[in-house]
Amino acid sequence: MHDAASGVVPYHAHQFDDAEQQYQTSTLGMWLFLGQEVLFFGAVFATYFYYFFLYPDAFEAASNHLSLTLGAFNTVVLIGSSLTMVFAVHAAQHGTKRAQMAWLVATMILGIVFLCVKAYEYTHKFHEGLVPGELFTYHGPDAPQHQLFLCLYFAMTGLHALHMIIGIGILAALVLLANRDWFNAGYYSPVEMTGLYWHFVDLVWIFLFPLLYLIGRH
Amino acid sequence: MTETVVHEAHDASVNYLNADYGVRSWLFTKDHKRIGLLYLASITVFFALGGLAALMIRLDLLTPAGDLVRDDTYNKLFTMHGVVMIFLFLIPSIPAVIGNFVLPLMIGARDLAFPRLNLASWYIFNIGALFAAWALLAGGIDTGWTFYTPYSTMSSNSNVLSGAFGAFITGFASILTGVNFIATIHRMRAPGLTWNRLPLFVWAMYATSIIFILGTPVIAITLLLMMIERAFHIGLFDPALGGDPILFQHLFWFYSHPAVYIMILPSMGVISEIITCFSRNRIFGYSFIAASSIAIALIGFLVWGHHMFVSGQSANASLIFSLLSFFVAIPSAIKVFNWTATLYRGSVRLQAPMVYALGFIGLFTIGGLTGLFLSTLATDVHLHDTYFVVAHFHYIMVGGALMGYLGAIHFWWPKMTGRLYNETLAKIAAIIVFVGFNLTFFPQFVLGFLGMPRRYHVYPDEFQVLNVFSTAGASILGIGYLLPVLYLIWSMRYGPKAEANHWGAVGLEWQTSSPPPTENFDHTPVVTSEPYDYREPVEVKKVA
Amino acid sequence: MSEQKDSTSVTGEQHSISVPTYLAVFGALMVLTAVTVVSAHIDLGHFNIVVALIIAVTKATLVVTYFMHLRYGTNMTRAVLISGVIAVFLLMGIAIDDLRNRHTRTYLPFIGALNGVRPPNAPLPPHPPEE
Amino acid sequence: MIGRFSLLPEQASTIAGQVDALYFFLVALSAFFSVLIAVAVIAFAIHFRQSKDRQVVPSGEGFLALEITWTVIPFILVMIIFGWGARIFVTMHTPPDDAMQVYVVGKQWMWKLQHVEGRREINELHIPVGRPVKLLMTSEDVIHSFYVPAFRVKQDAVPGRYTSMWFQADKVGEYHLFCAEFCGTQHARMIGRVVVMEPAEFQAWLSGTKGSGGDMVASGQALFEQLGCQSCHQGETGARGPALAGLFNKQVTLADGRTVVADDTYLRESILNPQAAVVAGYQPIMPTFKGLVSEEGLLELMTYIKSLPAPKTIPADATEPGKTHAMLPVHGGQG
Repeated sequence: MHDAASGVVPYHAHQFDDAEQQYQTSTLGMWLFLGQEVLFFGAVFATYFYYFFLYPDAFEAASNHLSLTLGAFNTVVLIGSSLTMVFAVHAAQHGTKRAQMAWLVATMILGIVFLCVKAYEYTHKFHEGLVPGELFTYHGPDAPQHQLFLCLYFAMTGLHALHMIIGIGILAALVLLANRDWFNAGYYSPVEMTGLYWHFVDLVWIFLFPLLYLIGRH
Repeated sequence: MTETVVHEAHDASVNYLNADYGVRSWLFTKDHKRIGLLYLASITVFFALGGLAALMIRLDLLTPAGDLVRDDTYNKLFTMHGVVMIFLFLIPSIPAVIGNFVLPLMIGARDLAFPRLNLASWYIFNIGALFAAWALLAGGIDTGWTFYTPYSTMSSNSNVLSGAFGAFITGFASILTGVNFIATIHRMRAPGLTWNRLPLFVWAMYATSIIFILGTPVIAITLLLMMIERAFHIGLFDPALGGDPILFQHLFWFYSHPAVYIMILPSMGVISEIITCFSRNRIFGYSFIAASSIAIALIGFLVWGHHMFVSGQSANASLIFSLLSFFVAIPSAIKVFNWTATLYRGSVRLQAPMVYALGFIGLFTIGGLTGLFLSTLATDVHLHDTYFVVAHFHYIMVGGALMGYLGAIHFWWPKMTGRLYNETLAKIAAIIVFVGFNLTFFPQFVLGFLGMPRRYHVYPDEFQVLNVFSTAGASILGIGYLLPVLYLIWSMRYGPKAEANHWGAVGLEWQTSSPPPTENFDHTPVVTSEPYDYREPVEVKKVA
Repeated sequence: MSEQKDSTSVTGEQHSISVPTYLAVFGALMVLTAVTVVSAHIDLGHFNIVVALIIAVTKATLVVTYFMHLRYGTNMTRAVLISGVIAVFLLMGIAIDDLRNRHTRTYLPFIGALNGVRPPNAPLPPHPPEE
Repeated sequence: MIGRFSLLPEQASTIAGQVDALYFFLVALSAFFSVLIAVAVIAFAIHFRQSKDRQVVPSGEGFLALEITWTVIPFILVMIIFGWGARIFVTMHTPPDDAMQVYVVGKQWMWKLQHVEGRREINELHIPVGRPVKLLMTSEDVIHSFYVPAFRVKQDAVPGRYTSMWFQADKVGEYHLFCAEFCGTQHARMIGRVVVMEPAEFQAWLSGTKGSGGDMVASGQALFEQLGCQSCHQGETGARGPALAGLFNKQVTLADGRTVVADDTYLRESILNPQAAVVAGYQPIMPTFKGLVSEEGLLELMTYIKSLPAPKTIPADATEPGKTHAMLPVHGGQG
């Protein structure tokens, strides 16, 4: 086994024959879960495209309710957090405990910054009376379609934010485990799996940003 | 034949049942066999709840005026029957009970890939099921299991939110089971067990898990959007605010049609196992049956529109969906022909599992062929939303999936509990179920062609005669389902002990003791021959 | 299908991606974000969303191949992702095609011809002579 | 007939015979294959039952030729069935041009029907035998489904848009009308009768006691004036709104360059959501009438608009903006 040289005996559960099989199986299991998440967000994107096809102009007009700068800033923050996550996984394999914890905490901080910006946008919508439902006070042209767009906006970014919160929770757990020297070259799959999940959440935002923020700018 | 001879287990008396005692050992078990039994207990409770609702409906339909219950109570009854039977019984039945128990044994693994995830799936299932059951019992839901908008979001004042939330949660239990099965089948097969030596039940579980992974999230989102629409009146599906109720139907049926394949594919896998064992014959057309399982799972995602031919969907889409629906009928036909051909020049023993299997073939054939009526455009316009549709999907789900499930329970019972049930009583129960089923649902085909719409609490007088036949059949069917519960529970305590390979079957799961040790095998078996190789009769090795 | 139990294939470490590659990918993602924001301000009519989606797909493939190590993953993991994406396209494609044809009663040509029916979205006959 | 037990439903429309022919072909096919499989299973089970002395030699893996035959034969059969079913479906979806128009509005737990000549009915539809009838349907609340088993026709009435269906009764009598899509507590009580009468008898019934209002065109014109539509749509040059005479089923070019056919849905959308499709050459100033006009009022307005005869001197494309054409506000003639 490759890690015999580094003197680290890889841990593997009783149902696996060796750590190699455990790593392969957990990677496949994570990708299956992400395949299901593709459909989970895919169904909401399908609803979005269905109504975008039905009301293209109304949706483009409604997209101007959202602030482009905050959206762009959030995109940069999230791609940054993907980078720090990649370094965290790298550190889990090769790096020291301190490096692992540093990169994990950096990822969490960027994630929290993203959520704060999101929270600010949501409260801004409340004040402007743009929250779909009874509080919707926008009475311009195509008001129902604007409400539909904003409902889809809240549904999609809400689901995405929920996934972010779960991700940050898992990262916090990893920081504690890293503190107890769990991860080394022989056993780092929890960090790698969380990395896959985090990159997927970033992937969803990469599609959300143009569809929600950029369609009305021309 | 497997090379390794099953020799003296280190201590034959210790198996997964008596390895550990106490409630904690069951509620926090990570053993796939125990989780299978936990699922068996949960879904049997819900089967009873759904069955009770069915009997109430049939009793109420005895008279054209529907004197047993009021209108809205009847609507709540058929919704309870639908939601409980589909989400809480049929979808988890074979994958979660038989699949959890038998799949690792069949591929020579010590457990599923992610045991903790498997236990989490049981807990998530129970939380969601309790939510749904509470919603159904405390006031009920009156939208039907399809939750069509705008009725479910605008004008129904029943517990739609909590019921839909319950169904939403149980969806994640299916997803976790799907992830577990695919990862296990891909990565944890015994040495020598290549893809074309996999038992056909494992192929069926693989196909079902594909649908679990790709289909279930879409129903989760559909129910979520419906709940948001109902809570905030935002106009997602509300036509007055620019929404489109037909989009809800698209999203709903994108999952719900593959879901009917989730219910029938596992039974097909079970039937392949039972037919080969009880006719002591190699399966006829192994690769065709395996390939048609995967084909059904994949083509199943293309055909959802045949539920919407008269819903205002464009005629062009209806034509496309009708054409594709015929493609999905072909693999099912191939399977039925291959099963029948497996009996040829075999040595057929008509024991209880085989009675269920032959009953399955008969009823599933009728169910499949009546499906052609509903994918043909012209006849579906007349037959849609009538009792013809009710009879069709009961022939598939009760005649097919449930017969397959009962056959599987009887076939693997000696392996699960190490006990034997009373053979003659089991055969009598199987025949009662077969007769009761036909008397219940065949008259409904005629009712459907006559034009009696489904979900009707009161109906014109000329339909009464056939409804009385149907109710009579339902009571026989009810008795038929009670019998197995009785004699199987009886056999747990008093049944004679079963040997390791009671039926003389060839699968890997029969190479270990009954009930198997917690680690399943003393050491991982090596597979050398192709599946269902019944060349020389397997002399049953005595274990301890 | 992937081989039975590929004890031969190495885990991800042997192919662990070097830090400079990660930084390069990060840089590319930043550039593409800027490009998509700029291109959104150019009025291309209905092509704006197409361009935005193309850029988003390229960013997504970058993240998936490098950050998520799919480049060195097994075929099965790629198959899972691709089948998920295909299923989403299936749902969107047929639902929107249904929406597009809802008011125009177009028929598959060979069916319409069988029946001598004029496909209604064919051009209307010239103005009928006054009765 | 209603109330008499029989195992076969009435055939009372031109399409019923064709649908039943296909239905019985499918019944025969299913019976054949079911019996074939059942007999094969029982015969094999008995003939090859387990007997102590016989040494079991399992059969081969499976014969490719046999597998191909029982794949190709079902495939050909189902393709035949598909073509046959699709052909009838297409005829079901193509109403003849001379069909008699009836408007149907589904409302929670009753059917409101209205003939163009003005007679209104609840849960009852009187139609002449031998004449095609075209229904234009919508719903005021949830999805309902207009289902007449004897005519073998069914179509959902979806709120927020129009769906249509047609049939031609060819047997006098009374037939069941059901609601087939679950719509709430009294879904089972939302039923009624379709009464097919001789043409003469039908005319007598139609012109008998006048329904609640005059004929639809007259009440449509009254609503047209009451809502002040003619202030913009009086058809003169320089009018603020496009001319409506002879507009129905004509190509209309919109402000954003798209051309659409001015069918029922276009008229309804233009009244309820005018900003969605503004005609080229006009300003989007038309207010929405959503909430001001009931479903029946909408149908009356549309009947009135459809009844405005196209003026004589119209060149090929009447809606070319800026085209001047003389148009006398003709009093609503027979639609």
